[in-house]
Amino acid sequence: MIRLQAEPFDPGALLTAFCEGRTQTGAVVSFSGLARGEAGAVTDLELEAYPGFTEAEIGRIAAAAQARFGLDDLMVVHRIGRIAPGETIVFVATASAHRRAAFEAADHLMDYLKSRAPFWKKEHGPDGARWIEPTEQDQADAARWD
Amino acid sequence: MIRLQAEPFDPGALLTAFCEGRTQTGAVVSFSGLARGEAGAVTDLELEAYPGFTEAEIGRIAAAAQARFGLDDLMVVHRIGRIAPGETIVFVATASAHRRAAFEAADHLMDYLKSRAPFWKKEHGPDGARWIEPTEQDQADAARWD
Amino acid sequence: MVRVLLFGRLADVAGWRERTVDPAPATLSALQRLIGADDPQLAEALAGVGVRTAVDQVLSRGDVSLDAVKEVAFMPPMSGG
Amino acid sequence: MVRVLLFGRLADVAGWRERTVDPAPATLSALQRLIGADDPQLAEALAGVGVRTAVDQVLSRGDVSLDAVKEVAFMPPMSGG
Repeated sequence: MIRLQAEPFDPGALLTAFCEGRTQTGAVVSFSGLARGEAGAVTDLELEAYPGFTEAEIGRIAAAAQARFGLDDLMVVHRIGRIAPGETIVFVATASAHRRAAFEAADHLMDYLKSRAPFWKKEHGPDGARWIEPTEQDQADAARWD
Repeated sequence: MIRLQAEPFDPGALLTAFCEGRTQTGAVVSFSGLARGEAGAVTDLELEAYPGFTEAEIGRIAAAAQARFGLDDLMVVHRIGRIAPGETIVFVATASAHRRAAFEAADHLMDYLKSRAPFWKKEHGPDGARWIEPTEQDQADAARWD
Repeated sequence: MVRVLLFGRLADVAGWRERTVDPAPATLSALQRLIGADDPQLAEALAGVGVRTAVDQVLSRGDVSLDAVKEVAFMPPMSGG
Repeated sequence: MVRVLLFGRLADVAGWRERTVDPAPATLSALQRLIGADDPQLAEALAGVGVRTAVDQVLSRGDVSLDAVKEVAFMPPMSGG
């Protein structure tokens, strides 16, 4: 399941749903990316997507990851719009028979979402707003899987 | 928090509690290990611990992981006793400012729990029961962190 | 006629996010020149490192024909998660 | 007096999980010989690869004195998760 949504969500509720009824899956890894307040320097985040294209692009990387890591299933839920500190920006879950594949696939999906998925992120704070671009570390992280 | 418990638990409810109120944590990784039915070959698992010693040993590795990976927090909940297919055997969550540390710490804790924590695991099936010992892969996984 | 979309800081620089260009120029490069013609800051931003284009929601590399194309998006470096 | 605990397949092999040995032998190795004396299968299992011991809930390596020790555990290879 791949979903963009403007409303806040609880990563635990998504994990509950994702684990339910699995009797042949051995390992479920989840990643929850939370908006950091940076001790007051960030009042909120603004996430922009390209509706339709963003879901399709994530769908392509998800299908490739499912095949590459032999996943049973995966889930990606990503917030768009205004996000307050402490709220979840992104939730990724992966399910596989064994743990290594589930860890690697979640790690891989997050590296992709950080620097290659069609999202644009703006930080708002008391000193104004700035667009966040992927860091060199983000680029290097994503390149590990090329 | 480190806890052994005989009662089934919902990994999602633990993740909800673990994420709550975090405004300075950027990344939460969770691992849920589910009992596999192996297409009917396993009817249930039996997990034995050494009460007191097991929690203390996990506490030692958890404290070391918290320092090594610079974690904000971590949680380990492990079932003991009889476990049916689809039920969660173990839940690990790690919280840190950035995602790499949270992923590595969860991966590390699971490698440790699989082959070095004081648990003994028996599979019950239609053909009888057998004790599960760590595989060579499990040993190699744990040795990555030595 | 082609719909042009700007995302992220490109939209902030331009002061618009969506615009219709009619008639559509023959190529992507011609469209880029056209929308930057009266806005040097946007022209510079569009030529910036890491700006990518999607033509009818397919990532494009280099110049392409806009024949029968409905939508072109200009996208600055991406960052989600 | 020392309490002896067996875990996992060691308990299955022995047919017991907990036992009191009184008086306590002087050393861990003497205790191991004593509990295996009338049970060759247990003696073999205790000598198996990967069997570890905890003395008063502290992992021990090699032989140690059991002076003032209350509890000794024999543990086969561990596997959780």
